[in-house]
Amino acid sequence: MKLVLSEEQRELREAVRGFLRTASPLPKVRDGYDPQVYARLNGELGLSGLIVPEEYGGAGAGLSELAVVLEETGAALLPGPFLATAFTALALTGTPDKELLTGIAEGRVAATLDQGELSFDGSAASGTLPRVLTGMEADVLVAPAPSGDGGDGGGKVLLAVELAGPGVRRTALEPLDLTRGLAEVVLEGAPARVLGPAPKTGVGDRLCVALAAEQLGVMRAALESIVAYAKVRVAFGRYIGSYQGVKHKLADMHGKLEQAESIVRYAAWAADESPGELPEAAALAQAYVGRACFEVARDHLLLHGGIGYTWEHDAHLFYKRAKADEVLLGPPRIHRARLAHLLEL
Amino acid sequence: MKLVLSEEQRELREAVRGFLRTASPLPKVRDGYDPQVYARLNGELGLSGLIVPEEYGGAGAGLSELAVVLEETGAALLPGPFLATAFTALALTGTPDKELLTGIAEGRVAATLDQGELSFDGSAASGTLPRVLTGMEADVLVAPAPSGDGGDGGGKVLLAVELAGPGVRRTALEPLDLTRGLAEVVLEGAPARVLGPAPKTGVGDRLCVALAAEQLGVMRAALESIVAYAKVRVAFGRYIGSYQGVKHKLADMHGKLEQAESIVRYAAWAADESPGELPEAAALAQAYVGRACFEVARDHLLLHGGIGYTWEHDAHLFYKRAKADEVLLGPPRIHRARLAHLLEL
Amino acid sequence: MNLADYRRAAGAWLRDNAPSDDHPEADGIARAKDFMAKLYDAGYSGITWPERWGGQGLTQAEERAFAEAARDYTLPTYVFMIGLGMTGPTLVDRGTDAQRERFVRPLLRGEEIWCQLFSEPGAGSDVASLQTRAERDGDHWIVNGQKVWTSVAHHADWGLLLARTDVDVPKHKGLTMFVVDMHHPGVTVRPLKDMSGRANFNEIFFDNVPVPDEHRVGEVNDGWSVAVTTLLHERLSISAGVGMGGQKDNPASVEALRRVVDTDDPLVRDELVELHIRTRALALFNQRLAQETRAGIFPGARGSAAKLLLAELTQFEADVATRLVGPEAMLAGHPLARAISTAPGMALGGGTNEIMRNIVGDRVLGLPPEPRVDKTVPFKDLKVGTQT
Amino acid sequence: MNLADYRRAAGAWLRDNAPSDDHPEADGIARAKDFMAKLYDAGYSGITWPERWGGQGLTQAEERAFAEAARDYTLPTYVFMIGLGMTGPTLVDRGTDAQRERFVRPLLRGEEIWCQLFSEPGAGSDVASLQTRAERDGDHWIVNGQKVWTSVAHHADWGLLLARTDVDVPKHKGLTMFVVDMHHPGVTVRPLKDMSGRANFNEIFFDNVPVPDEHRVGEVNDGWSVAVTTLLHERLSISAGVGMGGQKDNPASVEALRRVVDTDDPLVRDELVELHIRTRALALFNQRLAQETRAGIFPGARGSAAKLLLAELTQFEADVATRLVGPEAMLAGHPLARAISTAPGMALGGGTNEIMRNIVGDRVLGLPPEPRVDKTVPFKDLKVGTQT
Repeated sequence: MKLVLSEEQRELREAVRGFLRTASPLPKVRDGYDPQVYARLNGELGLSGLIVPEEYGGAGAGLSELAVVLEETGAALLPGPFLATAFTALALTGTPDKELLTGIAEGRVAATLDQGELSFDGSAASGTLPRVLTGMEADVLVAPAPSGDGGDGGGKVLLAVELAGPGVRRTALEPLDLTRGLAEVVLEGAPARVLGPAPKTGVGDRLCVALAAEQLGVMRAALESIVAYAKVRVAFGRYIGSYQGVKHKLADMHGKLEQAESIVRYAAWAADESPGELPEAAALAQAYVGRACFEVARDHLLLHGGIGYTWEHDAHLFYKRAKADEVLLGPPRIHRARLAHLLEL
Repeated sequence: MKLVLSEEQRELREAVRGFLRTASPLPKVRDGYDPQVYARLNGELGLSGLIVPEEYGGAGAGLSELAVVLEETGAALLPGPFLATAFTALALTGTPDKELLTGIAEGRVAATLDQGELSFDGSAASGTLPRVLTGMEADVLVAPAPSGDGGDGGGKVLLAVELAGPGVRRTALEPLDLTRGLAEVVLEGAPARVLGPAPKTGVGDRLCVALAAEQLGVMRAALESIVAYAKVRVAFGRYIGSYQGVKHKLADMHGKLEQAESIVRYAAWAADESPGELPEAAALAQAYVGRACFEVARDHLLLHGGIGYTWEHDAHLFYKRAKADEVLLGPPRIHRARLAHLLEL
Repeated sequence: MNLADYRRAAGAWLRDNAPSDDHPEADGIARAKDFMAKLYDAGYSGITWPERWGGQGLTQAEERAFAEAARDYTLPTYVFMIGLGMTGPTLVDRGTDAQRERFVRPLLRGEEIWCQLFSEPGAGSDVASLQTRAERDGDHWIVNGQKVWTSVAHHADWGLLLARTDVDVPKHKGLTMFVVDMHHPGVTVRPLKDMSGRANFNEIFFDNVPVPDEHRVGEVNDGWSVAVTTLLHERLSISAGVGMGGQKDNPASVEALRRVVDTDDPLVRDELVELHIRTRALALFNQRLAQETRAGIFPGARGSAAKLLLAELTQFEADVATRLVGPEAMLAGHPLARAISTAPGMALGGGTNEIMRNIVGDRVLGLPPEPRVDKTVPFKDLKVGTQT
Repeated sequence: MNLADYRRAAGAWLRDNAPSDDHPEADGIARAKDFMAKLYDAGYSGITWPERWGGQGLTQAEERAFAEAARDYTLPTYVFMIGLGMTGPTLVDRGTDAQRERFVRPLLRGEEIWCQLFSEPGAGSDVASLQTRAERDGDHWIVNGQKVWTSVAHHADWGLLLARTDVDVPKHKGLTMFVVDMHHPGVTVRPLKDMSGRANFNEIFFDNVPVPDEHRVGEVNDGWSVAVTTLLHERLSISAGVGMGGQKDNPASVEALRRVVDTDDPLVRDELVELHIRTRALALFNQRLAQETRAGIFPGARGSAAKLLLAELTQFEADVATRLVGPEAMLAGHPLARAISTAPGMALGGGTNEIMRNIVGDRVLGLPPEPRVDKTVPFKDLKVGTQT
């Protein structure tokens, strides 16, 4: 088991952190998705190809490396389709589609993955997906459809649909989380391509781990923000961080962060090196980190006092991202139920 | 709805509190049950007959008054069969047995109620009851048995068994809660008397409310103890109660106490005046007060520091009583499940 | 008139006069003022206030009777709440007769709207560390500085302003209270959006705004004691309202949630049970406080415990509701998205949870105070606000 | 010898020499001393300690290898733990050569048992406010006072004693460290039962106990800096052990509970899930700290976060377990009754949760310190202990 970053992973983290600090500072995230930043992220840092296998032009890295990157994009509240594209690449682990993966690796294609099932007539797909992650920003949608090979085996295939193509109607939604878009996507006979059979297991677990890595970044940045504020804000003649009422809460938040990081490292390692442990590790990651992230973001906002309640302050951006992330893969109880199942309780 | 004590109830409280302060101070409770104190409680204050109907020589008071008394016996961690006898009297609400109620009212009879089912041949009872509340101290055991009228209607009767009589073997157990006894009671053809049909509903609710009143007293006394200590104990040159780390916790404990008292008053009022509300109020009382009582007792012990961990200090007496009370009527989830059922969720 | 008659009469009046909607948009202020004038003329504004200054001189009993009759209505009195709940009572308690004569009746009749100008960006929980200056200039004072968290300031005619008049004494001892004309051109009101995107309060900038000395409330440098009066009234009006609001419009209530979540799932049911328990616990506590008040037992600082518990419940219910409902609540227009976005407000307005815990610890439990470094140092030497 | 060989050799030695039971009753001390002597003679006691004073002069790597080999055994080393983990390292760091020569080897070989005498009834979290006096009398010091929470004192030959030697200076500046002979007749050891009823520690009374000046450790009035060394070693030995203990004997573990509770009830399952989540979260954190240590990243005060989390988990698991099992766990002999009775110990030994939060806040997060009133006042004018 590997819970400590390697030298290379630390370098990757520094590179991404440094890049985002200048290319996507917090004041900028309210402007939403910046395709130029996204292009540079993929171009200069090659992040779009990070987990794409080398044979498709990617770096062939694992979830451990992706987690390092997502922690930074999470900490920066980076808008845009990076997480959705990573989700898509993870979904293609079992059904590697050369065209799509090559496009992703080259940074040409932003993709998004939706679990909503489409209907498919062999060449065109139809259906309504009510909340597609970064659906306006993505170029390609990947979603499951019945395989159509008759039988009630319930086999499914993964389809790819060009979102800018015919038969697609997209409507931007106003999300709670201001820093990442959602869109309603209505397909009415949109040309669709079969990527292969939909993997029966493992994809959901990988999404859980990837999301937990983003949440780890969100909570780390939120904690850093309120710790910094507690060192400069004065009330009743002394720094608020010197009051145990604040200090002890921050110490508890730190404990959550330490445990969350440990779980994320473990789950990413399991995804890469010990697939047998992955399902339990993935459910643990969402069950623990999702909750811890929201609690830390909530307390970081509350401890800011009145200023943290204003629109101008960034605290609510973290708070809302944390809440949106907590339920992104469904109501959090599903992860606890899955744990109960996996533990054979 | 009546959530504030009446003048008479306040006087009752003062009388009981004053009596227990001198007759059963905390250092004495480790010695266990003192029959003399119990006799004076019943004689001087007439508490054994408090809720016994007037026609059987009692005061005919309601659960609101009993709650006031139990809060004080709880705060004093009074050892002995007072709660068990009150439980028994509550169980006889629907099947008033003159002999037993008169004995209780006169303070001659200490009783205990057990939910474990006995077998009964029409004149003698058999069965093993593994943990009878103050089973060594009580004179009479009341417990259910199948009514024996044939049929599988499942009708039950309440039996009364003289615990000092033949066919009874009692073994004192060593309970976690040092301040109240438990006994294993084995009946092998012990003479038993039918008190009447076992009431189908309502008894359990009343026990919930009575126990919650005791728990309210336990948590109030625990909070008072640590608040007093926080005003005299010094660390790092100032009183520990001046540190927010302590003060804020005590404030939260106070909030629990306020809510617990409100619920106890409400549930006792419902038992006396609004039976339709009783089941939900009773389940609420155990679900909230039982938990709050243990949390307050736990934190009161922890905030005492090392001294609170010693055998000599009284903190653990409250902590253990709170834990024993929390599960006295069964694992606490049963009260939550009952609430879910009553709310028709 | 006995109380039952009073209440019946109030009910009848409200039936005839209460407006049917409660959204004072566009022409809302004019309509609110019309209603307030009618309310005053009918004798239902300032029920307990002294007759001499325009009140009715009645008791808490009548006020409660009216409040009970009004519970079925949403009256358009929002913009008058600061005046009625805080600044008006402060003037009645601490103003000069001339000030009471000039301000109280128009306030009660809704002719003039008031705001309260205490908090500053650098002085939140610690109001007394404020930096807005008022400097004497003949028979006037010249005000410069910035205030924040000011509700209804964009509609206000007058503001009750706490300003620093001496920096050479400890912070509590160099403050003075004034009534300031919100229409003066040196006053700039800028709406301040909260995290839910709504502009529910304002920032106010004062640029050489003159205030005549006769608009000073209380003695020079005795403003803190006046402010304590105001804050006491604020706390009373908050705790009076705590938990009294109906749950019927609350999308995070058990009643609302049970209609939209899967109650066949035992874990979902148990979350609703937990929410029910906490809601009932606080509601009963509030009812007990109300019953005690009626019985003459003044809740005092225990109201801060209720306010703290309300803040925690408000946060908890929005949190658990969004967890239960899941992704579909994550759109800005969803009622639960609004609930989770406004939930922190309850913990921040009227004192943070930390301040509430201090109050409960100090005043209810009688715990020793925190050592204070800020009570003796001259203000000009004191660390205040945000220090980088 | 390479590390793998070292570990294999250690494993082989343990297989041959580790005793089969771990309950040092009656003759337990003699047997424990026998084992310790064998352990020392085999080269496995003081693995990283300097060779000059009787150690092996090896590295953390060998020590870890031995610890891993020993994980399968419960060695009878409990009574030596204070000496090996705290007082011994303090003497190696801060003692005179004569003291090292005299005390270290017998300590390592288990010939002499040590205890640590810092805490007092009036000085718990705030150790430096202690009141036990040592007064100079020629080439001796005369000790009077009381210590508490002293593990293994009833078996101890020597104690490391922190005493006050000057009351006219601030509290940290008037302390001196000594080695005291626990067999002197002026030393009274009284067992102190904890809330579970077990006598796991002692109270110690000193009545005119003389200590030769050559048993002074460090300079006169510099005892606090020596104590900091000891406490650092204590914290290291606690955090090294945190979460490393096996769960196999823990009656409140998920594994133990699943066998005795009704896992058909979804609410019971969810409680076990919560316990699993918290247990795994802390176990993984501890494993990460261990990996970091191995990689040369010293955990420092982050170990206090792990200790705090362990205290909370220990309390939580005993609490949830008793709630799940219910009435039948309420007998003193039930493993869960013992678990709930000893759970608070983890939060009190080695620093309360509040002290741990201060350490994490101050040293990990770098938050500003609490203002201190006790650092400058002469000890004789300082409020200490319990003041009624």
